[in-house]
Amino acid sequence: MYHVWIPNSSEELKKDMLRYIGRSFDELIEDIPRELILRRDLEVGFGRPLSEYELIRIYRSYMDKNRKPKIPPFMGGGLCPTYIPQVVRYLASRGEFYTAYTPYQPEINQGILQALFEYQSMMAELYSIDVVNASMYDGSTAVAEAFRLAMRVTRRKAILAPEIMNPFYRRVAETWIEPVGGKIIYYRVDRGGQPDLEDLEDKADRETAAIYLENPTYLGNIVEKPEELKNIAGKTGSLYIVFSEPTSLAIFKPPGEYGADIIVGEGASLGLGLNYGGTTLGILGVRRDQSLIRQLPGKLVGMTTDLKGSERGFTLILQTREQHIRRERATSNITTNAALMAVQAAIYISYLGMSGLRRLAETIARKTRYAIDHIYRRREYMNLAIGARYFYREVPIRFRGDYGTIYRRLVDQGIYPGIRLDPLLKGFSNCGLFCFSDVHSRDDIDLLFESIDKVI
Amino acid sequence: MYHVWIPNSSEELKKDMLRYIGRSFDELIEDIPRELILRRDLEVGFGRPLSEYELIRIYRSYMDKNRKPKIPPFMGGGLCPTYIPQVVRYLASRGEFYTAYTPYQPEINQGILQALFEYQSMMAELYSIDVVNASMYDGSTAVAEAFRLAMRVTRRKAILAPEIMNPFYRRVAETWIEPVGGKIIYYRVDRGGQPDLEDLEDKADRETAAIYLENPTYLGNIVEKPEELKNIAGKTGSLYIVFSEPTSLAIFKPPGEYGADIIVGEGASLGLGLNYGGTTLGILGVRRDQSLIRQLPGKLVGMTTDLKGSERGFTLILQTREQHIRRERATSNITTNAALMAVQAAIYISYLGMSGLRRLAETIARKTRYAIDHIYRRREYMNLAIGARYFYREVPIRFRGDYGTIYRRLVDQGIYPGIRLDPLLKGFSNCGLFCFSDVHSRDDIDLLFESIDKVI
Amino acid sequence: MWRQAKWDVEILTEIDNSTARGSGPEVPFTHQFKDIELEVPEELARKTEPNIPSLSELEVVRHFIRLSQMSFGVDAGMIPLGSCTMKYNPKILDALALNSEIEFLHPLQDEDTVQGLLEILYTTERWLAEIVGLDKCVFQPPAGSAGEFAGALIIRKYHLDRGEPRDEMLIPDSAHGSNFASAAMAGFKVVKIPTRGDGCVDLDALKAIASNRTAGIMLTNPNTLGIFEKDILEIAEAIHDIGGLLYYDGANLNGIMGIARPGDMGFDIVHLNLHKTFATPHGGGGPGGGVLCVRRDLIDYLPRPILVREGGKLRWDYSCGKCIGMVRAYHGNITSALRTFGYIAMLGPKGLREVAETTIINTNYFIKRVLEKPYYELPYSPEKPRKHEVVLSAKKILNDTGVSAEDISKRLLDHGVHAPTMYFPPIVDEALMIEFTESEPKREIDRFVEILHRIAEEAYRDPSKVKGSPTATSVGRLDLVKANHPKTLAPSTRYVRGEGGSR
Amino acid sequence: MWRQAKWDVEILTEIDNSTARGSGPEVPFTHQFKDIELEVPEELARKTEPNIPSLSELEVVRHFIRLSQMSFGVDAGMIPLGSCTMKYNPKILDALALNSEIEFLHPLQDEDTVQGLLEILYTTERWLAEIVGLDKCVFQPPAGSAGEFAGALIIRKYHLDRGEPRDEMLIPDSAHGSNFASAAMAGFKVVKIPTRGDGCVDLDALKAIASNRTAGIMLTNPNTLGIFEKDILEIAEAIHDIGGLLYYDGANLNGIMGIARPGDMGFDIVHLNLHKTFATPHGGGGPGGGVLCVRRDLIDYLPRPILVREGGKLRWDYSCGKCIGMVRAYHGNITSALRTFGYIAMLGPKGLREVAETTIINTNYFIKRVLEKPYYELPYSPEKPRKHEVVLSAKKILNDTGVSAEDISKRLLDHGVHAPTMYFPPIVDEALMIEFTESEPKREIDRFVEILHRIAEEAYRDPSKVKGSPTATSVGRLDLVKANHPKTLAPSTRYVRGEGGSR
Ligand SMILES: Cc1ncc(COP(=O)(O)O)c(C=O)c1O
Ligand SMILES: Cc1ncc(COP(=O)(O)O)c(C=O)c1O
Repeated sequence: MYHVWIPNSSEELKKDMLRYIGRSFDELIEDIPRELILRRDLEVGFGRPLSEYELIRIYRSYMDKNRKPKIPPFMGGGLCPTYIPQVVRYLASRGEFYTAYTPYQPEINQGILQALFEYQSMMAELYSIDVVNASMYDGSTAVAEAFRLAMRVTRRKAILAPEIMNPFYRRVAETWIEPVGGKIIYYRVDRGGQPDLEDLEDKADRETAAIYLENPTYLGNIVEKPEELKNIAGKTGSLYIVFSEPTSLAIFKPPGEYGADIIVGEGASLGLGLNYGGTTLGILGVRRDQSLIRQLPGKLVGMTTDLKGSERGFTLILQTREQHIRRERATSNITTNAALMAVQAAIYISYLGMSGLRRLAETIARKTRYAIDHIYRRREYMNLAIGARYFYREVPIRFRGDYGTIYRRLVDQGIYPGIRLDPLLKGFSNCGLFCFSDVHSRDDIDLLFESIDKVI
Repeated sequence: MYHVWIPNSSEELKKDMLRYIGRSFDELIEDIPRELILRRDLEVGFGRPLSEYELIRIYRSYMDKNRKPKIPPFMGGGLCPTYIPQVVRYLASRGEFYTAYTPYQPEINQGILQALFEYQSMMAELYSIDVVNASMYDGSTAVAEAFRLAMRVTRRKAILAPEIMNPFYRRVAETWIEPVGGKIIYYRVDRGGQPDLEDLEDKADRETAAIYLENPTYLGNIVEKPEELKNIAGKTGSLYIVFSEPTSLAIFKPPGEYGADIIVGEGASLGLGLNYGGTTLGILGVRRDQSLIRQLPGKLVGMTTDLKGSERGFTLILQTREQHIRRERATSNITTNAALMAVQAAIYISYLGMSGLRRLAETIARKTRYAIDHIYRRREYMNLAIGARYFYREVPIRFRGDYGTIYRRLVDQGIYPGIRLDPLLKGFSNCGLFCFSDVHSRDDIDLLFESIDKVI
Repeated sequence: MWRQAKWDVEILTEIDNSTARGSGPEVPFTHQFKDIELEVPEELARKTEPNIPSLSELEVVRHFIRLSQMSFGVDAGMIPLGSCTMKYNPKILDALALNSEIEFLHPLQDEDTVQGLLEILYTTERWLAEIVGLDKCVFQPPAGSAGEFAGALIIRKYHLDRGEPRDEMLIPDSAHGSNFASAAMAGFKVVKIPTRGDGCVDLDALKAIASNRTAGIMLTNPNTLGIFEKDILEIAEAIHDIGGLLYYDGANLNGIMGIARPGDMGFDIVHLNLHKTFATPHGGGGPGGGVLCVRRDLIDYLPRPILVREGGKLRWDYSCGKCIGMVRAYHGNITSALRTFGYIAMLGPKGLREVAETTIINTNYFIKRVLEKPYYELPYSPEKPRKHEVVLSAKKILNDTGVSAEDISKRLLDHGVHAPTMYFPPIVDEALMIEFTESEPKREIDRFVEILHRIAEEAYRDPSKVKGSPTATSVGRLDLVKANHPKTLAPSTRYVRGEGGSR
Repeated sequence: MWRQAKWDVEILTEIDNSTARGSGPEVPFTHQFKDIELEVPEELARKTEPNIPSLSELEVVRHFIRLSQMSFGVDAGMIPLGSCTMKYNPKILDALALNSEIEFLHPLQDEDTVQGLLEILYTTERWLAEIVGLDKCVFQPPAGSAGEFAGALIIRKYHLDRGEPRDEMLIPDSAHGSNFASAAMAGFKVVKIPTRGDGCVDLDALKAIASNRTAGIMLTNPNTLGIFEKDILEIAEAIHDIGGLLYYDGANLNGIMGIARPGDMGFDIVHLNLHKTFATPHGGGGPGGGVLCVRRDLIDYLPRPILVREGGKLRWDYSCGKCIGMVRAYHGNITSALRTFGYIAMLGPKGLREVAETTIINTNYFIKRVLEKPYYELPYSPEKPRKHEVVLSAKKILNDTGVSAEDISKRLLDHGVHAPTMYFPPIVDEALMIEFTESEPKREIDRFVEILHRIAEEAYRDPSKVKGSPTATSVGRLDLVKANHPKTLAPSTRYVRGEGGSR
């Protein structure tokens, strides 16, 4: 059966090639046990090859069953809707980038390598840390790998993490470290969303591989004294891992400046879009410390020269850490990563530039403040679920009434409010986690709260 | 005011540059009479620069006021809805193509030049003619230029054209040739949609610059004896100009095979889309005849070698025909043309390949037949407006009732039927010109006729 | 060190069909109509098999990706082609212009179903009228030249309707070729007006030439030398006094947008090139978008249909009392109009003026820098500030070294920048016409100056090197004699195979 | 003659901010919130200024367009990397995966609002289950390796739940590195199984090694030599007999899709790489898409959430009784899943089988042709047909000329084709692992053979030329020692500037 995606599939050409080979097709598969050969067509697709246009019509007939909100969703939890600038889309869709493989042959892929190096360098700038790898799958697996990295470097098994840790990351990290004996111990967070330092001191000991902090926290508030966690880690010889939303670092103090040994992040906000949670970018970096660097998982691009020393070039480095060389002793099994998302994030950051990033972060911070004012004006039936002073992008709201009902009524009106914290975090019943990002206008935010007023 | 599209617009940079120049900005415009200097902001846009996302939301708020049909429109008249394959879109959006200028420096633009040469060569194959230029604006202006070309070559002023000539083309051609003394004389077309040869013989004389034929005609029927027009033209020393829908030539006899001296076409069906009539491609070509070639308007790409004769290359040729060299004695004023559409058409044709084009044309011919069967089954209240034997893609239907009413009712139901011939062509009251193209499924066509049944 | 990609790419119509034995992609719904008879009688059927191969999708992709890498657009590097206004084409505008929503809109669709689109077109038209200082615009002309032609037709019809047909069109000798050609196409006799030593239209000559045969004048301002026609008000008066009309070639609007308006200068008719000033991409030659704007009393002459608002709804008015007819089918290049909408909206009033301001600063910054070394000359009042562009002369280099403006242009290619417009306007010897627009960063202009200087020095040191250029492009200098000679002319593979030949 | 483009491209974080004094694009709605106080107290504010320039949009475009021209994807030329399945990525699938509709979908959005999307995901999942012959799939794993890890966790949990924890995972010595690493990450001790002279798993060795400590085996079939494990049914029996589970590394499914199914072979757990067999692009390293499929009795172990149909509606089931947990947040790489939907739909059942059939023909056609000249060798039963790929050895060339598999690979680049996978699998000396997939036209395979032969001949004639390659790429062979040496290590510009350094 000829198909335009399969150049040699015309019957004549196949016959020619088989004639040259000197065997029939059946002979080419005669080593497959007869009883395994499928004697029927697979029951897949629509029974016949489709044309592009037919596919598009079918796709539309499915997708039209989705319901579209009237205004951009306010759902948070680490992933928020964002706008992808058209240049980002345009440049990331260059065939030479997106149809390339991992640049194992550096000479023919200097472009991708430089772009990844620039991603690494810009992330290093943003987080104020020296080494950032060329991407992990997403924030959750980056966190899990950060935990495993800390365990390898310290040869210890325990991670101290905040009780309000991102609940999805928590489940992923548990899944990832449990088989190798790791465990997470959760430290308390006070009503102001700040780590309970006493509890942390209590729990930290010589078994502690690392202290983990999310800043801004999962609930959106800024941790006010993050350097104190570094002190505690210092005392027990533990590492300090900090997860931060990258855009927040344009205005807030970056982890590298308050002592993080390992930094982690999720890059989706850097022009990647939500894609139902699918197209993500795990950011992972370490201090300039050879043992940390040697234990870093994932690909790393470095600058070098050609053999003559006359021209600059880029190549993958320290590959001996990786699975294809080190096998079961590799720092990780990661092979395919999220390179294109790293390139895309690099494009996004360079498009916004530092001034644009700062303006973005400032506007988001202002919107967050604006939303909080809305909340304050509705003290009778809603309040901040944690009494923190500073929030960025996300805000947890506790409702007097049943949030499930409010939530559903809003969705029915085409307004998608904050995610329900109820099943996710203990102690947050009737709470929603709301996100205010670049895509929300003042009218959108006003409409959200006015709609809440109406359904309550 | 800094804008990200204007690199040097930061106040500091402008100051630096002005300092270097040694003049203030006002001094740079001091030769503009003071009274002409605009002392206020233009009243345009939305008062301030917009972000991309704000623009998109505004754009959507406008476009959401359009009404979308339930199924693809059946509107014809030379432009029909078609599907643009994704590869076409993808390749035509390569920045190196679409942000290039006319390849006046051939050495740095071999890619575009080869693509245009391939367009010319593939069109030459399709129309069976030797020389096709690198594009005109659209079918209508290509026809007008063909008329002007014939007038220059023959030094005669009259064009014989069918009375059912595309009414838009007719108006455009009249506008274009009238100032230089040209006039169009319309010959009769019989009830079967065939040129009235007697009338033609009567009208053709030594004043006739060219006989013009559309095949398929504007009403979609195939002309059965197109070579007879060549004979008549031959007798009076006139040229023979044939306009054809390019896809039809995959299965029907091409103009070059029945004697056309000049061929014309509209390339919109070659993967360009409708775009409200905006993105078109005028196809214009001539026989291998030096006087025709020397009088051809528009850009032409030719093959050559480098100066050493060692490598193949492509360049614009015969530029002395053009306005930038020949000025008021140029063959045309055309400067900017439709090069990207020519490249896009070349991509489309090479993607379909000759087999795909043939299958496309065959399927369209079958759909046309299928629609005609629908019409035949409704003899009580509709019929073919011309009694031709063979139609391709377009079919004129004459209704018993008032087509205006039928039309409006269908539009209200989200079904866009054939265009109303009434105001466009004399003698076709209560007629609609329906198009059946690649995008229409059997269900779509059935639904169209069933919907007509209901509203009638 | 720049170097262009180079690929061996077969010509599609020369691919041996026997090695590409595909049969193309699925065609939608083909299977649903298999049972319907195909009626193509023998005598009407195509007999010859065109040389169009059936390739796989991947082969098509590679073919054109490779060709694209051997092409050069603004996205890749500077294209300082004077008069062409090769500015950056913002990507966001693609999103407005290229989408499946627009693609399926038929030009004769019921106006009720496209009110949103029409609102955008109408709004954009209003904005453009404000920018040029006139009253009504149409998008119908497919490009600038077609706008000129339509404008010339209006001038012709205007005089005819007043019962005094006039047959002369005045055009400065520095004008763009299309002005002459358009006037001729509209039936005018072209009368050239000389340029004065200061680079402006010779006002005295103009007054001497203008007569009651003068239908009007076609001008661009700033002119092709980049110089503002400072006597424009006098020119307008002179032409209007003898009953003529003023046509403005909008190709150079980029130099004054938001600063001065053609309408205020006395122009009656203006065309704009959306693919110049309003950032629609040039597409390797086109399509662009033309717009024609007129003073209130000429609206009746505009080509039809025009967009009108009636009872809150927009509709196309086809009624053609005095109108010149139709210059192309339908409503113009709609995608350009949509891009223009976005372009203006994103820049806003201040941004539009910034375009002109930065353009002017760029030009004059360049002039100062390039003249720092004694190679290139600036004819016509070198002290006068230029606006959107500047025309240098390489005459001195040619005289001293034998290296021509063309050689210099070719050598520029070796540095990964496109050459300027050469040998235009014809009133400048060895002309290099340079336009940066607002899009080129200072760093790039600096680099361009350095390259120009380096090439000049090279011309004195080693002229054969410059004459042997380019070498970094995918092919070396081409044989244009062979390309144009009747014996070796090769405009298609079919032509090369021999007349009527086909496998 | 091929030549890659070459541009001098500054490193973004080294651009002098003073020459790029922009301030970025407009940020949406900024003006609407200007009046709201910005609360970033001094002690929480960022102090250092990152070296991230603020460029104009055009500069960003040019930067990355130029970098792209110095990159190499399947769209530009052949990438016969064995094991990587670098097939054509159909452009139509971009239209499904990348659009503003998908972009705005939040993973925790109410299921009622995404029924259409969920229908597509569910349908695709069913199709994949049918293709592999198992019962239920999840898209959660972000790539193949993560699928292996999840699969290994299932095996671990399965034995734990049965009260007999097992700690050994059997893996053939020819297996992909990620298999070993994944097993180790899941807490297993890896036990290697040798490959027999015929290129298959040594069944006797396997039987000898397998014990009640054996949790399972991770296999790919066809294996990394491109050879079908003909004893697969016996292997399955042996492993199942001792209570172990069989894990299928789906990276090589392209060689048998539609012809034979892992589930029918006895595999209990399968991962698929959507970026291999199902044409999701590799993106220069990722993202891809992983899928994990299991037999009915292992469904409870799958990572959560899984997609279930209930009362006509689809919803995510988060309930985790026996489940292994979550291997990444949310539902997997949705864009890959959408592409897979389109890929399968466009090919249909016959097309999917055609993929495997053409792949196999391509491989064996190549083998016959390349072995026509006596340079390269085919270790392990050269007479046996290969499936999706083939591993050649350049040992003879190395011994005779000193030219290594790496040298040959570099020289291939000079012809505008990407090199094969080198030095893998480790059981082949001087391995060149070649996979064409179904996408490469015969003409390209022919050309590849010719180039391989030409390079071999060159190695005998002029080895230094091969060793001095590549020269047609944008940069020559790189200094990897310098790149990896602690003293010259340069993983970021900040690192190079010195710790904590910042302007
Ligand atoms: C000064 C001038 N006038 C007129 C034109 C013709 O415009 P268009 O190319 O849009 O037909 C051009 C551009 O080519 C030009 O530069
Ligand atoms: C045989 C084999 N197994 C596993 C993998 C790992 O898959 P992924 O890259 O999707 O993590 C690969 C590909 O890299 C492979 O070739």
